[in-house]
Amino acid sequence: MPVPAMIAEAEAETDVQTGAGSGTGTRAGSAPLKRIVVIDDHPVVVEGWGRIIRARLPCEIVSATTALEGWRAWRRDRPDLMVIDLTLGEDKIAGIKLIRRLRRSDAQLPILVFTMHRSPVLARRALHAGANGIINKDSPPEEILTALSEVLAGGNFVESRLATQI
Amino acid sequence: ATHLQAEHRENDLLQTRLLTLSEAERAKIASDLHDEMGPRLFALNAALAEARDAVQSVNGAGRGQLDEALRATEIHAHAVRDSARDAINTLRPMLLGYGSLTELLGELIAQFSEIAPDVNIRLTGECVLDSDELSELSIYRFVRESLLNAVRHGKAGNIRVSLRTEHGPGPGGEIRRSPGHGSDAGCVSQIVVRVSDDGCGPPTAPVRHGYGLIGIRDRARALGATYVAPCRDGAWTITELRMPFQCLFLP
Amino acid sequence: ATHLQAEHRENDLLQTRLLTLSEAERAKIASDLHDEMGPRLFALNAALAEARDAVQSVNGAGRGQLDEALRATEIHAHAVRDSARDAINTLRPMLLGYGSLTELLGELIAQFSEIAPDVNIRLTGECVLDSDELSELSIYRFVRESLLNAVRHGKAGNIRVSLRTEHGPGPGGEIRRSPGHGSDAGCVSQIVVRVSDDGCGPPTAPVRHGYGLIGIRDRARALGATYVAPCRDGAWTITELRMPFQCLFLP
Ligand SMILES: Nc1ncnc2c1ncn2[C@@H]1O[C@H](COP(=O)(O)OP(=O)(O)OP(=O)(O)O)[C@@H](O)[C@H]1O
Ligand SMILES: Nc1ncnc2c1ncn2[C@@H]1O[C@H](COP(=O)(O)OP(=O)(O)OP(=O)(O)O)[C@@H](O)[C@H]1O
Ligand SMILES: [K+]
Ligand SMILES: [Mg+2]
Ligand SMILES: [Mg+2]
Ligand SMILES: [Mg+2]
Repeated sequence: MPVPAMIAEAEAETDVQTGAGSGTGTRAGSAPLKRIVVIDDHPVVVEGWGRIIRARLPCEIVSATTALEGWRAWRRDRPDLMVIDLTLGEDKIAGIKLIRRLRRSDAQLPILVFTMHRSPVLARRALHAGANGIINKDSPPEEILTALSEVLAGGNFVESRLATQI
Repeated sequence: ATHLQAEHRENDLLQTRLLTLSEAERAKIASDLHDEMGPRLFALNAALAEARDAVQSVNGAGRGQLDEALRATEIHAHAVRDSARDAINTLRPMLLGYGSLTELLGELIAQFSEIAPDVNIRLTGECVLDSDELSELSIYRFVRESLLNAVRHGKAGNIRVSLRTEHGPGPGGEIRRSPGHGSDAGCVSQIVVRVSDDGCGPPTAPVRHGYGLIGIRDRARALGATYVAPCRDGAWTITELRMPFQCLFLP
Repeated sequence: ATHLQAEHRENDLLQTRLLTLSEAERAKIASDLHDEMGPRLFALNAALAEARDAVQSVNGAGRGQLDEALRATEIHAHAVRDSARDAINTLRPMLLGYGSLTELLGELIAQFSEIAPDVNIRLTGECVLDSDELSELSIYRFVRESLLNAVRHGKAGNIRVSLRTEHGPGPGGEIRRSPGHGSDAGCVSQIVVRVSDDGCGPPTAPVRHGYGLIGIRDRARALGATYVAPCRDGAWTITELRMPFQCLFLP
């Protein structure tokens, strides 16, 4: 990454709230609060996750909008799961690079790819880089929640269409 | 003669740039749509799902109408998604620049097979050398138009797409600069892409040239490629594109 | 010389066709988007309006959440509509072919003013003759890029777009066929479009040619038009496009 871009991202990060501030926290019963980091360059995505998860999963959402912010959020918050967009800004596969880097540091971290792309080639590459699951942004919300729950529980999730094409 | 050569060269470059320009504009629109539509449709569907949940805890005269209206909203949101997808795909394959030509065509065929599941499409051979994006995109558009024609006009049941590399001088022995590659020297290789279908073939009367074939032909000319229009060979209808490129990766 | 002339002519035609091809492809995508997405978005919003009505006649614990979720759904639906509209307009201005060039530019300026309300933009003069769509589209794209540059690079507060028609021989006395017009004879008129802004002007060091200026220049060349890159004239930065056309509607 060129130096000016790193500086721009580092500056942008100071705007990002930490912990539960930027997300939705819900306690259901006495289950421990899970922490999820969502990395996406569009702000409405974290809003959408809040709506889907609210009242169904006891968890806290932390948002990040660049790969660098996401990386720092991982180091700082040690989340139980990371949701990663493939395309972040200009780089169409920034998400794949981030997954590779995260995987090198943390073999156990559950990672779910959340993308608008339907490319089996990119999906295969993301899984190869270490993602545990991949789900499309325009899938039905119930299926998105299923994907999240599976991966959060330590499993894998690949939607059926992709599974046949990979 | 030097003046003439300079003029030729300039014309070649202008044509390449015109194509590059239009592809870059399309790419920009595609990625704007992609970056905005995906997140928005997700957020929309999530809000809709939440509304459906909340409806479980309300009652009253409007309840039936509300259920129905929410269901309709969902159906329309899906249709909006599908047409956004079509537009994005037509504007530019998202994999371009991030996958090999073989992968690019593989995905095109997979997409096509989803739409036309009764047609058997096979991709054979491969292209091991990296080509520039404009050439890859032109090959992609050639294959897509040819698949479409084979199904729409030929009513083909089987289609084969073959990909191979040939080394040696270009068509007519001329050497052409690949856009973005600085050197004029070196041998010229060609990517040869052939689409064969077992359909009924083009009409024997002179073919009404539609938009598709003219577009392929013009694109080919602008890039110094050779295009062979669909013609009959036994039970098969064959069309071919030969795209030159500098063999920068060969000894 | 005849061979050379034929070659020139063929090159001119190829370039025009490349532009026509790319614009036609864009127009096709735009109208697919418009025809597919338009009715769907309308239906989606209608269903949402119905849901909002029905909510008035329900009550219960979920009511507050329901209101909020429906409001959010509506906001996202509007954003989807806006991004579809942007894409359609960039692909092809809706008014093209249905309004005069003056109206077309008027609408562009109105759209632009919505995005940049602090910038004062004025359109003066008009073009009374009908031009072909490709020329109009090229003028439209020239003005759009120039407005964008004036705001982005010049930080202009005032921009003037002027439109006028000049009669007489084309640049260098050459006569050029407008695409789609059969005749070679007749006088050549030109549409002269000038964009002036009161911004800081281009840097004195040789300008880094971005994509915008190169695109305008190439489009202009392919259509036999003349393009003058932004240059300083007193307190104004001026750029100009001269687009030739056959004066078919003149005596
Ligand atoms: N694989 C094929 N099998 C049979 N006929 C073909 C095939 N490819 C092309 N043709 C014939 O060539 C004609 C011209 O094709 P072209 O793609 O240029 O236009 P089109 O498909 O008719 O229209 P458009 O592509 O503009 O939608 C077709 O109408 C058809 O008659
Ligand atoms: N009206 C203007 N005022 C000041 N500078 C200008 C103006 N128009 C063009 N320029 C200068 O010319 C350069 C090239 O413009 P061009 O439109 O080709 O590229 P760009 O706007 O930088 O990038 P792109 O258009 O590809 O997004 C600009 O970077 C700017 O320095
Ligand atoms: K994405
Ligand atoms: Mg993104
Ligand atoms: Mg066709
Ligand atoms: Mg510009």
